[in-house]
Formats: sequence, C-alpha cells, structure tokens
Amino acid sequence: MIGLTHYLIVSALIFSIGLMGVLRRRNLLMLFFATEVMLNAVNIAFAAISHYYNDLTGQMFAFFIIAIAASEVAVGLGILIVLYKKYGSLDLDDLASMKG
Amino acid sequence: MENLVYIALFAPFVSSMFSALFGMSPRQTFVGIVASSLLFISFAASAMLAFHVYTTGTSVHVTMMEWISAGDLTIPFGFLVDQVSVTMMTVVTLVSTVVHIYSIGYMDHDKSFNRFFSYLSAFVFSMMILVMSDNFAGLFIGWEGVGVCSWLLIGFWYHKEDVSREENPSISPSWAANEAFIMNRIADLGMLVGLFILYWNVGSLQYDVVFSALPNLSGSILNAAAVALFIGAMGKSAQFPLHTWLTDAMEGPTPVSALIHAATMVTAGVFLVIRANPLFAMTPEVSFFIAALGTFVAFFAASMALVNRDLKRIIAFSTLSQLGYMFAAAGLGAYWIALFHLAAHAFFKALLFLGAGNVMHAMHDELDIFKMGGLKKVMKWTYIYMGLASLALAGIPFFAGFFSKDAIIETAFNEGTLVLWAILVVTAGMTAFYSFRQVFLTFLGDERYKAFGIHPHEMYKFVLVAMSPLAILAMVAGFGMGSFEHFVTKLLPEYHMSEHTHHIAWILGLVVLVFAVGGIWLAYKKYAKGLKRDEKLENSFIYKLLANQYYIPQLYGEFISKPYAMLSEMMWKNVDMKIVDATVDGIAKFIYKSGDGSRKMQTGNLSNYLNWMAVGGVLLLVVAALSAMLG
Amino acid sequence: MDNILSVLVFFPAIAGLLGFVVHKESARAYGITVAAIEFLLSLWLWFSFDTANAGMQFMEMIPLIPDFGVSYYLGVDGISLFIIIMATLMTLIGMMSMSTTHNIKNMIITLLFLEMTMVGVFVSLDAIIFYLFWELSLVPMLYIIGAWGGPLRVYASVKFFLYTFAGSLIMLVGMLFVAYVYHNLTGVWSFAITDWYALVLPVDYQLWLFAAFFLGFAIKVPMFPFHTWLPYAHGQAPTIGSVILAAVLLKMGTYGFVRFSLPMFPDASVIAITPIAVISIIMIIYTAMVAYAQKDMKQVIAYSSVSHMGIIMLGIFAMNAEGIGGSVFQMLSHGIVSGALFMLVGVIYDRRHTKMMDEFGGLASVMPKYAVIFGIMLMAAVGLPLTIGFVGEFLVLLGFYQVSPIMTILAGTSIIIGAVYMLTVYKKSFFGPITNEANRTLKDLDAKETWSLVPLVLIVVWLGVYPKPVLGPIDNSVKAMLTFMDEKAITQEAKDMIQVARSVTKTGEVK
Amino acid sequence: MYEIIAFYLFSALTIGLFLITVMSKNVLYAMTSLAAGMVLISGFFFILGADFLGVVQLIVYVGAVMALYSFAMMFFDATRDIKEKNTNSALIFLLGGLSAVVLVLIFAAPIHSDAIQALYPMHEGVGNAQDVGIVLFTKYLVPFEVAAVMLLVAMIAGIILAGKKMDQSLTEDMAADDEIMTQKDAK
Amino acid sequence: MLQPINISLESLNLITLAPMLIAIAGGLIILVLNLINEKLHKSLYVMLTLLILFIDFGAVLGLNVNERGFFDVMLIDGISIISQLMIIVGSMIFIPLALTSKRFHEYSYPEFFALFLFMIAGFQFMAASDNLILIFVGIETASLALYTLIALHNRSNSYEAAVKYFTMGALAAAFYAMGSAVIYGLTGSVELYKISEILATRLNETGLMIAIFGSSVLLLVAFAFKLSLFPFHTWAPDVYEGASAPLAGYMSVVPKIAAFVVSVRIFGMYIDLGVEWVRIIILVLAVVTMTLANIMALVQEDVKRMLAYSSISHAGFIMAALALDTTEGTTSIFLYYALFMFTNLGAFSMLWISRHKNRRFNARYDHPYEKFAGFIQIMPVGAVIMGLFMLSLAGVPPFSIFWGKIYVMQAAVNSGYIWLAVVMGLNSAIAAYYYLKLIVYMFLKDPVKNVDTIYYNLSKPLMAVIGLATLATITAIFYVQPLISYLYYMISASGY
Repeated sequence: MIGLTHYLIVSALIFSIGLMGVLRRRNLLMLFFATEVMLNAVNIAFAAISHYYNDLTGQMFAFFIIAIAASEVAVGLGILIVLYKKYGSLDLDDLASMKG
Repeated sequence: MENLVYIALFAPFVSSMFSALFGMSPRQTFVGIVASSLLFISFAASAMLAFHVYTTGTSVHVTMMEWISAGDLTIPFGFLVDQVSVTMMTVVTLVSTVVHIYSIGYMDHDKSFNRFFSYLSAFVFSMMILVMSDNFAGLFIGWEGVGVCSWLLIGFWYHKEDVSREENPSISPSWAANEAFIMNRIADLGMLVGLFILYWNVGSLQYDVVFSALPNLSGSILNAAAVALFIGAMGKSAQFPLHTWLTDAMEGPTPVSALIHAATMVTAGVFLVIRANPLFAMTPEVSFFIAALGTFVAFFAASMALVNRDLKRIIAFSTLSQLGYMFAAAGLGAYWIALFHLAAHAFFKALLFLGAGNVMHAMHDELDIFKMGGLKKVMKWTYIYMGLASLALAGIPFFAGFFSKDAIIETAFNEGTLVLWAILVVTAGMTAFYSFRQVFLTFLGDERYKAFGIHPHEMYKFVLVAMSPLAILAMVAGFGMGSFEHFVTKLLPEYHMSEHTHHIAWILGLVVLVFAVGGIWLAYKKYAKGLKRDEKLENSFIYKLLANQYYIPQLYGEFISKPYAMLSEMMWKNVDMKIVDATVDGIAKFIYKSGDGSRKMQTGNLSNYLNWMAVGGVLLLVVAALSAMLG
Repeated sequence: MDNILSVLVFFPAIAGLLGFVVHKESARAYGITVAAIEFLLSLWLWFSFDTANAGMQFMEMIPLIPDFGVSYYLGVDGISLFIIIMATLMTLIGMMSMSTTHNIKNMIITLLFLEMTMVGVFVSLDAIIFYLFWELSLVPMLYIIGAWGGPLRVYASVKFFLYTFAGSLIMLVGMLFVAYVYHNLTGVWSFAITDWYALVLPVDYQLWLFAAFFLGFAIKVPMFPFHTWLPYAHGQAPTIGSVILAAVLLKMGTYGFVRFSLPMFPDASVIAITPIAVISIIMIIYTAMVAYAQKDMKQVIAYSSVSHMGIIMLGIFAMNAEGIGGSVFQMLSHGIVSGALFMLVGVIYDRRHTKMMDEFGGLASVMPKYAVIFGIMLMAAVGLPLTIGFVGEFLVLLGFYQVSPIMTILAGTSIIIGAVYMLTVYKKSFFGPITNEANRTLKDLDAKETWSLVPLVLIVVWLGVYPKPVLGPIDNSVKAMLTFMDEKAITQEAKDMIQVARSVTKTGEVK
Repeated sequence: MYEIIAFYLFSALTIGLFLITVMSKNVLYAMTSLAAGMVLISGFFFILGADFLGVVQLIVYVGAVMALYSFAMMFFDATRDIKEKNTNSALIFLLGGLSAVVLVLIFAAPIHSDAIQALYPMHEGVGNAQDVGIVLFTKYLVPFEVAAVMLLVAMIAGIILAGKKMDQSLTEDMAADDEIMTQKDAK
Repeated sequence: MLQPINISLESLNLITLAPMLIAIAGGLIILVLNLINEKLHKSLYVMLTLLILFIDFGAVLGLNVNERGFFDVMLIDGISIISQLMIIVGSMIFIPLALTSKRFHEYSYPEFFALFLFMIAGFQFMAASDNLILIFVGIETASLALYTLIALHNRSNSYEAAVKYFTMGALAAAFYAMGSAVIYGLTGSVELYKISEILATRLNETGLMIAIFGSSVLLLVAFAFKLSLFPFHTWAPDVYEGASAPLAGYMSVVPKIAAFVVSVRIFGMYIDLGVEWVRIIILVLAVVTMTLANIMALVQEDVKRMLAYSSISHAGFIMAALALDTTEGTTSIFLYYALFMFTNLGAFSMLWISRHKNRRFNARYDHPYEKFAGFIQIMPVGAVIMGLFMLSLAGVPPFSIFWGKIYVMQAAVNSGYIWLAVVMGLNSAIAAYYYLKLIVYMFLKDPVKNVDTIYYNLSKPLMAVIGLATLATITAIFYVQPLISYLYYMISASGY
C-alpha cells in the first residue's frame, strides 16, 4: 500500500530538483521552468495530504497554486519580453548592472 | 586696630592696582613714588601694630569674610596679627619700602617701569596675606600668590632669548621663572596634602583650632602632616633638592632678588615652620630631619658659593646657606632664634643685593666679578654698604648676623648635635670667605672692567639714602636680640641654653669668630690685591663640580625634563595617536572595511542572489532538522 | 513666573526660528541681543531661586506620552542652576567675541538652537527629555565644527557626533531598563528622574546600569580612553565651537554623573570609586603629558580640558560634599576658564591664521593686554588661589583625600604638570624675543575682544575671592543628595563609604 | 496493486522528466519534458482521487502555460542550445541534495495523524468536481475572486509590458521634457 | 447526495470585504474610464486614486474589531485594521508623487493606477485574513502588480530590478507553498487559528518537531524574502535602485507592513505555542540583518542605495521586535512603521524631486552623494528637510523614528532581551554614520556643478507630500501618545 509518506517524499525530491534548477539555470526562461517544477511538487504534496485526510482544503490550495503559477508565467513573460527587447538576451549573467 | 590691619594689608594691593592702571603706558616716575608711599603706609601700619602687640602683649584677630564653605569645611579670610606675624609684617614692609624706593632709581631706564611696581606691590600684598592669615588655607593663598609674583618678576625681562646653559646657567629669565614656579608647585602639592591631613583629622584649618587639637592626634598623623608641610616649606625656601630655582631666579631685576629671593619670600618656608611650631615640636624626628637638612644645605650652598663668579649668584647661594641656618635653628626647636635670624638676614641680605644692584647698574648689567675690581673708587657708598652687609653676613661681632648666627650655632652645640655644630661652624668660615672674596674682587684690586670699556658711576643719591635704614639695621639689629626674644617668646616656645652651654658660650663664639676671620683673611690674601687666576685649581674636579652646582641642574635636565618631554612626546605620538585613537579609528575602519567586504555578496548577479537565498533556506532547514533531532 | 524654565529653554529656539527672517547684516546683533536676554533671564532665575531650598525648584510637568511615562518635566536645583547660567553666559560671550563672518546668519541661528539644547539638558528632569536635548545638542555642534572648522573639519565633526552618539545609545538602553524596573515595581511607567531616585535597585542591577550610563557620560566628559575625539573636535572647530564645547558640552557628561549615576546607583558608585579614580588619574597625568607634547596651542588647551575634567570626575566620586561640591564648582570654573582660553587662542588665530606655537614668541611685547588676560586665565587654569580655578580643584582634592590619600597625591600632580604645560605654552608664545617678523605688527585686543574677555576675567576673580553665592546653593543641594544616597544605599560598604567620606574626625572635640 | 505500479511509474517518470527539464541544455527538450512531467503529475492527482485538480492541471499547465512558454520561446528565438556557465555546480548539488535530505526527513516524520478531523470532507458517492465546486464557491469564494483579480492583474501586466508603448521610454526621453517645458513657457 | 446549502447573507458579514472591494472597484473604474476616453491626464487618475483610497480608509475605520467574515476567511482584528489603515495612508502619501513636473513613463499608463489599487487590495487581503490560501493569493496579487509597476518605469535598470524581484519572489512563493503544505500535513488545516489549536495538541508527539521546525523555516524563508532579512535581502538594494524613487520608498514601507502582519500572525503563533527555536532563529536573522545591512550601507556611493540598505536594516530592527512576541513588541512594530513611513517616504521624495532623466553626476547612479554636495546653498529649505529626515532615520530625538526606536528597545528590555537592546543601540550608532554622510555632503561641502537643476522635478503636490512628511517627522512627540494608545488598544484587543 502506498502511504502518504511516499507521495510526500516524491514531492520533496521534485521540489529539490526544482530548487537545483533554480540555482543552476542562467537562462531566465529555463529558470522559470524550474520554479514551475517546484510549485508542481508542492501540488503533489497538497493533493496527497488532501487525499489521506479526506479533506478538500488541500485540493483548494493546489488549485490556487495552479492559478498563481499561471499568472506568474504571464507577468514573468511580460517582463522577459521588455527585458529581451532591451538586452537582446535572457542570460542572467548579462544582467548585473546594479551591484554593490 | 582692625583698620590698621586692613591698611597694612591692602595698601600694597592698592599700590599694585594703581600701578597696574599704568601698566601699559610709558614710564611714569610718580607711579613709583605713589607705590613707595603706599608701601611706607603699610610699613607704618605694621610698625604701629607691632608697637601695639609689643605693648599690650595681645594679638589682633580679624575676620573679613567667608571664603570657601563646602561640606564641613569653612575657610574665612581671617587675619591674625600676633608676635610672629607682626615681626614678619614689619620686616617685609620695611624691606619692601626700601626696595620700592630703590627701584625707582634702579629701574630708571626700563620701559616697563610701571608694570614692575605693579608686580612688586602685588608681591608684597601676597606676602602680607601669607604672614597675616589666621589659617592654613589663607597662608596657601599667599604662598601661591608670592609664587606667581615671583614668576612674573623673575620673568620680568621676558623678551630675552633662551641661551645654552654654558652661556647662562639660567638659560633665560622666562625659563628661570617657569622653573621657579614649577619647583614651587612640586612643594605646594606637599603643602596641600598637609592641609588635607589636618583638615580631615581636625575639621578645620584655623591655626588655633588645629594647634589645640594636635595633642589628640596620633603620632603617625602628626608626622605625616609635619612632613607634608615641610615639603611645602622646602620648595618655597629652596631647600635641597628643590634649590636650583633660587640661583636661576637671579635672572630677575636685582630689587626683586633683594626683596623676594633674599629677604621675604624664600623665608616663607621658615615662617611656616615657625608658625606651625606646635606641630613640629610634637614631631621630634621630623624636626631633627629639618635641622639636619638645614645644616646640609647651609654647607652645600656655601660650598657652591666659594667658586662662583656671578655677583648675584654668590649672594643667592649665601641666601640658601642662611636659610639652611634658619631651618637648623627651627628644627632644633629654637624657633625664636630662627625668626630672629630671619629678620636680621632680611636686612643685611637685602642690603647686599641692593648693593649688588648698584654695581650692576654701574657695570651695565655685567655680573662677572672677574671682570670687575677696583670699584671702590667710583662707588664708595656702595662699597661701604656691601662691606657692612658682608660683615654682618660673615658674623663679625656686633653686626646683626653675629648675634643670630652665633645663637644658631650655639643651639646646635646645646642640643648635643655636635656634627651639625661642626658643619655650621665650618660653613660660617666659608661664608666669611666667599662674602669677602666677592667684596674684594668687586671693589678692590685692579680695575679689570676698563678692559671692557665700561664707565661705572655711583647710584643716585636718593637710592643710597633709601638703603641706609637697611645698613643701620644690619649693624645694630643684633642689639635688639634680648627684647626680641622677650617679645616673641610670648607666642613661641622659649629656648634656653643649658648651663653648660651658657658657660662655654664665649668659647663657642670665639671658635666661630676664628673661622669667620680666617675666612676673611684668606679672601683678603687671595683677592684683595687683584685677581690671580689659578688654572690648576680651576681645572680641578672639585672646582668644576662646585662651579657647576654639583651638576644638579644638568642632572635635572637630563633625568627629569628631557625624559618627561620624551615621554610626553611618546605618549602623544605613540600612545594617544597610535594606540588609543588608532583603536577607535580601527574599529570604525574595521566596520567600514567589513562593509566593503560584505558588499561583495551583492554581486548584482541574480543567480548569486538565488544561491544566497537557497543557501539561507537550506541552512535554516538543516539547522531546524539538527536542532529537532538533537533535542 | 513659574514657567521660567520653559521660557529659558525655548526662547533661544524661537529666536533661532525667527532669526531666519533677520537680514544677514544684522544677524550678529540679533544673536547677541537674544543671547543677552537669555542670559538676563537666567540671572533672573538665579535671583528668584530660593537658595535655602536644596531640592528642585521651578518644576514644570506636562505629560507627553503618559502611556510610556514620558513627560515634559523640568526643574532646577543648586547643582544645575549655575551650569545653566554659565551656558547662557558663555553663549553670549562667545557670540560677542565671534570673529566669523562667513555665513554669519547660519552661525547665529545654529548657536541659538545649540543654546536651547544646552539649557534643556540641564533643566530636564525626565530622562527621555534629557536624552532628547543631549542628542540634539550634537547636531548644531556638528554643523558648527563641520561648516566653519579647519581642514579636517568633516572628520572631526563626524567623529565627535558618532562617538558621542554611540555612547549615549548604550545609556539609552540603561534608561529604558530603569524605566522597566520602575514599571515592574510600581506598575507605572515613568521616566521622571525624581521618581527614579526612589528606586532601590539590587547591586548587580546597579552595576550594569552604572556601566551603561557610564559609557554615555564618559565619552562626553571625555574620560580616558574615550577622549580622542576631543582634540580633533577642538583642533578643527572654529573658536566659538571650541568655547561652547569646552565650556558647556563637556559638562553634560559630568553633570550626568551627578544627576543620574550617583543618586540612582549609590552602591555601584561606591564600588566604582576606585576604577573611576584610576581612570581619572590617568586622565589627569597622561593627558597633561600629551598636552605638553603638543605644538598647536589649541591642542594644548584641548588636552588640558581632558586633564581638568579628570579632576572633576575625581571630585564627583569623592562621595562627600567637599568633593562633589568642588566638582560642580570646578565645572563652572573650567567652563569659564577654558572657554576664555579658547577665545584667546581664537584671537591670535584670527590675526595670524595659525595656532602653532613655533610661529609665535614674544607676543607679550606686541600684545600686552592680550598677554595679561591670557596670563590671568592661565593662572586660573593652573589653579591659582583667588582665581576661580583654585576653589574647585582644592575642594576636589581635599574631598578625595578622605577616600584615598595616595590617589589624591597622584591626582594632585596635576597642579605641577598642569603648570608645566601651561607655562610652556606661555613661554613659547609670549616670552622671548619676537622671532617671526609677522608677529611684529600684530594688533592688541580690539574693543570687541576686550569687552568679551574682561567680564570673564572679572568672574574669574570674583568667584575666586568670593565663591560663596555660587558654592552655597551647590553645597546645599549636594548635601541633600548625599544624605539621600546614604539613606538609599543598600550595602553596608556603600553606607560606610558615604559616611566615612563625609565625616571629619573631629578629634579636637571628642575622642 | 495498480496504484503501486502507477505511483512508482509516475514517480520515476516525473523525477526523470523534471531532471531533464532542469539539466538539459536545449530549451525545447526542457520544455517538452516539463510538459510531460506536468501531464504525469496530473496522473498523480487522478490516483489521489483529485480528478478536478487533474483536469485543471492538464488544462492550465499543459494547455495554457505551455502554450505561453512556446510562444515566448519563439519570440526569444531560443531553439538553439543555451550556453550556461556554471561556476560552482558542487554547491548547487550540495544544496539540492541537502534540501532533498532535509525535506525527506521532514516528510518522513509522522506527519499524518488519525486524530485530525477533515474540515471539508469529501463525500462518498459525490463526484470530486461537485465537492470541489461546493467548497470553492462557499468557503473559498473570496480567494477565488481575488484570484480573478490576480489574473486580471497578470493580464494587464502582460499586455502593457509587451505593448508597443513600452518601446519608447518617457523616463529616459529628454525630448518629452523639453516639450513640456516649452509648453509651460508658452503659457 | 449533497444537501443544498443555505447561507444567510448576514452571517457572511460582507462588510469585512468592503475595503478591498472598494479598491478593486476603483481599479476597475479607472480601467473603464480609460476605455471611454484615452486622453485623460494623469492628474485625474491620481486624484481619483486618492479619493478611492479615502473611501477605502473610511471603510476600514468603520470596521469593528475582532470580526470574522465570509466563512471565517476574513479576519478583521486589531492588527488587520491598523495595518490596513497604514497601508492606505502610505499609499495616499505615495500616489501624489506621480504629479512630477517632468513626465515619467509609468504615469502615462492609466493602468498604473489600476494596478496600484489592485495591489493595495492584495495587501489588504494579506492583512485581513488568517487563511494561508487567501494570504498566498493576496501576496501574489500584490506582488505581481508590484513587479509590473517596477518594470513600468521603463529603463534597463527597472527591468533588471523587476526580473530580480520577480524571480526571487517566485522562489519565495514556492517556499511559502511548501511550508503551507507541511503545515497542512501536520494539522489538516490552512487556517491559522485552527492550525494553532491542532498544533498545540500535537506538540508533544515524538518525531514531529522536525516537521514543525521545517514548516516554520519554509515559511520564514518566504517572509524573510518579503521583509528583506539576511540572507534573503539581496534583491532589495537592486530593486530599490532600479525602481523609481517614490516606489522604492513605498516598497520599503507598505509591502513590509503587510508582510509583517502575516509574520506576526504566523510566527507569533509558533512562539506562542512555545516553539522557542523560532524566536531564536528570528532574532539571529534580525540581528544579522540590521548589522550587515548597516555596514553595507556605510560604503554606498548612492543615496538611494544607501536608503535601501538602511530600510533593510530598519526591517531587521523591527523583525527583532516581532521575535519578542509581546503586546509591546507588536505595538512597536506598527508604531515604528507608522513613524518610519513618513520619514522614509519623505526622504525618497526628496530624491525624487532631484531626479534627472540622465545621470549627470555618475554613469551608474541617479543620486550619488556628490549630487547633494552643497545642497544647503542651492536649496536651503530642502537641505534642512532632508537633514531632518536623516536625523530622524538616525534616531536623533525628538524626531519621529526616535520614538519608534525607544519603543522597540523598551519592548526588548521589557522582555529581558537587554543584549538585543544594546545591539540595536550600537547599530543605530553605526547607522548614524551614513546618514551623517549625507548631511555632511549637504551642509558641509560645496556644490559640484549645475546647481540650478537640482530640484528639477519639484511640483506643488510633491511639496505638499514632503511638507506633510516633514511635519509628521518633527511633531512626532505630540502625536506619539495617541498613536501608541490606539495601537496598543487595537493590538491587545486582538490578542497579540
């Protein structure tokens, strides 16, 4: 029988993968992918907990997370577009005019 | 009587203020005249007070107002005119009056004539406070006051340049003034401590309260107080090791030397010991130390005088030596003898100095007696005055010095301190020698000054007349010894020679006389015919040692002044700047530098920022996990 | 006029605000007039002051933040009265003697604000209001040093500000803790010092709090080793800045010790006697030596200030009326004397634009009046009897003798080494031949300078000869405070110390 | 039994696909694997009985979000390999590993408690969509509406940021200022 | 089958929603207006926004304390009311700053004002709920709007700022979600009052502590990011620099107030439950933040960046008060921000009026210190006001922030954290240096060049805003008492 812990561990692993992606990625678009991965990981956890408590709140949370992820993509891509128009690149390393 | 007290006290003050009004204007003879008259008024008032005290045997005690009052301490401005203080008052005002008049002549050509009188009168005022005060704090006011006036007067010719010690042992008037002030300050600290001890153990600084409470105090407290007060006295009276300032103080105008550094201020230390005789009487060890130190200084100073070539310095050394005598007497318990010698010494020493002043005036401020000689021809009266004074100083019978000094030497014998006695006797001989060496070199022999193109002339008449009271007193003061004893021993403890001493007094006197006459004879042999320099002697170690004052000024310079200056420099540049301040700045710099360092984490690169965030988050998670698992 | 203290505090500030309107040509006259009125007001305060009453007078209390216990609470007693008068006097005199011409209007306005803060510090009876004025006083001073100072002015002013600020923040924590303890015991928030006096704190609390307050005050005093801001501040400040800084701002620190540390923490104060005495002695001797090594005339006086503040600190911790009274008196004396000395240095600086002593020599010949006044102030600084300087120094040393003879003797060396550096300055600058041709044509004091210095000379002499009108009220208040401390002390040692320090062994009477 | 197989299969696949998403140098691969991973995650949701969530996941993520990304990818011309310089991959793996370990530890704790009563229980015999609907439109109506505002915000943001008006910046345009100044002067 | 649901309208307590609805409606009105007429001047939108905020303010004032609404999703307690009020007041100070005499890109969009109002609604939702879901949605609404507002300034720095803020915000959102998941796993609930009840019963279960700590850490990361605590603060200086000056000032106050409310609710809950560990961690973060930000502010060459670091440091200061978790501590948070708001916004406004379109002094910075050299000679009143702001920020009495500072320190002392008060004191001393540095430049140095253009951007509304901020800064001593008693009353009424 698959227990809650199994799902949660999968969620934890995917979350860490996402985190690694966030740390690793220099291309902003790819970096956004990684944040999506993290949010998806959380969704698994919520759905699983919801299932095992037989409670709908977790699904609600996951539902809102999906909505948030979608809006973030919209705004994020909007910002990327203006940025790309200006810099012609999505590489983070080009993006360090403010420091210190 | 109260009014007389105030007149005696404040006349010099008025004189000082009056002169100060004209302090910055050009020479005005009337300033000197007014000042002298005021001083004379002060003298007259003092004399009347003296007469009053003498006739009635009572003292006059006035309290003007309260000065400091804090906690349990109350210090009034109170003035006490009793046998001791009235003696001092009379002596001080008398000598001052003479010196003031003298100065009108002596300072004739000085552009700071008015200023000089202002200082001089201020000094007299301070001295009067010193002697008249009815408490130790008041005494201290005068004590410091005379110190400042002495500073002002030694440095009167402040515009002179610093020169090397070889050229002028006192370097410059301003240097000498500072030296005097600072040396006195060292002693003043001792004096202050003495006051503190008395206050905290008695609760007052009034003489009467303190003295009546003394029997209740423990021996250690008494000793401490006596030592502390005596340290104060040592400074003012230039006792070893605080003596160097006195000879350097000769940089001041000669009237100053006469008044301050011979007759009055330097005797303040003796006065203090006499004033506080109940205390010193109860501390025999300290008293003996005073006597021993006095004897030592008497000899020590006389030895330096033997070879000195500077007219004023010789007299200064003799002053030191005579102060030693006074301390010896006071230390041995013969307070009235000390006081008597103090008064007598004031007269003849002032006279001696004023005579020296005449010579200087004539010689255009030349002081080297090797460059003088044969002045008798042009300066007859000065010669007579100085001769008289020297005779008195040498203790030739029936001059003032004979009575007083002989009494001191007798006392030393009487107390059984034969070593002291012997030293004092030898010193008496040396005194006679150097006094007359100076007189002979100056006035007799070949006229060496001609080689330097100097045309000496006698002092103004009025000056010579003004000096006459001193001359007369130097001759006759000794005859008043009996009545003086009678007068002051109403207050001071009596001192009588034992039967045995009394019995052989004439032998003792004869011994002293032999030494004195021997000294004069030796001086006559060597110098009366003119100067014959003895190269071998002058190059001997002893001669050099004496001529350089045992190298003590150099010693102080090398081992106190210079190290202090170096240490100060080090404290500033190394400690204050490089340690204390650098620490503060270092902390600031460290913070600033760490700001510079930590701003490097702000690379501007988003990836780094995300790393920081992840590092922070993961670290916190790890800490959370560890702390949860460990407890 | 019961609210005279408020008037005293805010009159200069309001005048300062209105001063913005005054034309710059007339700013100076305006400033002097305002300062004179303020000074007269402070004199009025003195005349209406009941000298027999040792407690607080002219008290005013308006709750400002009752929930937090902060109120506008003013009062004056014998200890603060004369410091206030000195503050107003020195502001007036400083303005009169001021030679600054650049941006004069700003200077006047700044000075008036500074005056408000100075008076405010000494009349506040609420710790927060005290702190408020305390901190606020830094700002005008920062501006004065920074805007009119020498080449290193920015460094000096910032150092001054930050150093003092850092110390006082620690003190603030201490104040907050006292308020907290007070709240715990009574259930009421209060920052009123008079309320705090009633607190009896355990000894360990007292020690910590003493340390916190100590940091704030010690930096201001400034005590060794926190003194290094002072030479810079003085060295760079314009004359008026140095005058006010030395005369009044430094007194805030020592006043703080008297007002806060002693009555609030009697036991800790007794424990602190030895350490503080040691620091004070280091201050006295060490800074006197450093002063001796200086080449710059103003730096000598700056360091001498530190040395003199050492004497004041010593007196405060003598724990007897002689010592503390002497200390308070010495604050006044140091204020007037060092203020005057800084003004004097300013006089020569205005003429020669240098303060280095090598440049001078023989000034006494060309500037006799200047030399005389300098000489008088110098003698007052070295504590000559019958000048103001002696009374305080004498009482302090006398008072502390009962605590420790040895330390008193060490501290007493100040009269020697003080004379050493002061006389050296005088000799180097005033004596000797005129070596520098530039000095030959110097003008003596002009009317403005004379009129500002002569009153100080008169005060120096007057209070030296007859200190009673000032010393009396001070003594009253100090005695009351000591009695109070004695009652409040909880450890036997402290009680004994306070008793012993006060008791004269009247051997003459009973034994 | 089928649940176990599905779980392990989905787990392995999602982890693998997301690893590709994170590690691949090619945007297209990354995006494709991300899309695939998300589809598989909806599989988890179905296993867990959250059917509505699964559908939303498919529609929103795999549909809308992926479409957005695809358009963006085209705009950015990111089909070629991305060059990324990774300076300290050791740190990254360490952080990733540590976070995985700690999160696993956290989730391995006995989080689940039988004592906890569900506040919004699922009902037997009622479809998941219906259950969700009721809770969503009662309890979570406010967040739902706020989410609507959020989406509006996102929409406006997307529109104006990508709009033409952004091409000419008034902020950096001095001419715009001069124009205004002259207008003022004219008045 | 499910039963039909009957809910009475009264039980929903819709009034609790009114303030946010007003803001949202306002945003919509602006959008509609723009649709009707595209050529409306920005001043109209500014005033409209201001009016809407007024109504919003009134609506918040009309709320009763300690009410719940809409299935207990809405929570109107004391801190929610005062924080909403502060958010609205802060926004009201901010919005007139749009009326500069020069044109800046963002204000040419009517959408700017709509987004602004939506953002305020988002903050209000954050403040007025204890439901993690609504908080999350509120955070994101506000954040997404804020990212856009930053980017709308329309120059490369602002894009960079937006990207940095956005990316890190996304990561923080993931952490928040994960933290919520853990909490949900622990308690089966996402409502804080419920969570607290259930956690209290589960505290002693073995092996659970790691999850409790873990949840707190995950949430802490999210809020530490929002509140710019070390080491999650790295975005702040860059974003403040990239954003326009008023927005930077706004960001240093209003979003933080909202985030603080949530933090007080969440971390206060942990500490109340007796999880001392959370308190320690927060204290450590707070102390490191205030110190580090301070020392980094020391070395800045740009005033705006310096103010950014100073804001971080102030946030650390307040965070320490949060860790105390006493009524006084919580009161001090709001008191501090209420006072800080005026001064800090005033200071940023002063930067705003001196903003040039091109960088005249420095290739990199808009507001290097040199720009303010000799400010006193160019613009005496401005220099004095800026000086006052700096002194206030440094904590010199009697200016506003001093009262906040001593209240925070007093709260620390009262809770027995004397060391904390000392650290705060020392930090204030360090901080004084960089504030003084500006004062030194303004008052003690001579102007560098082009003196005439320094107050380039000044207009009457800006003057009004600055005047208001100045007044609030100077007269703090008189209104601190009512403020404290109001805040204290509200906070103690809501049980914090």
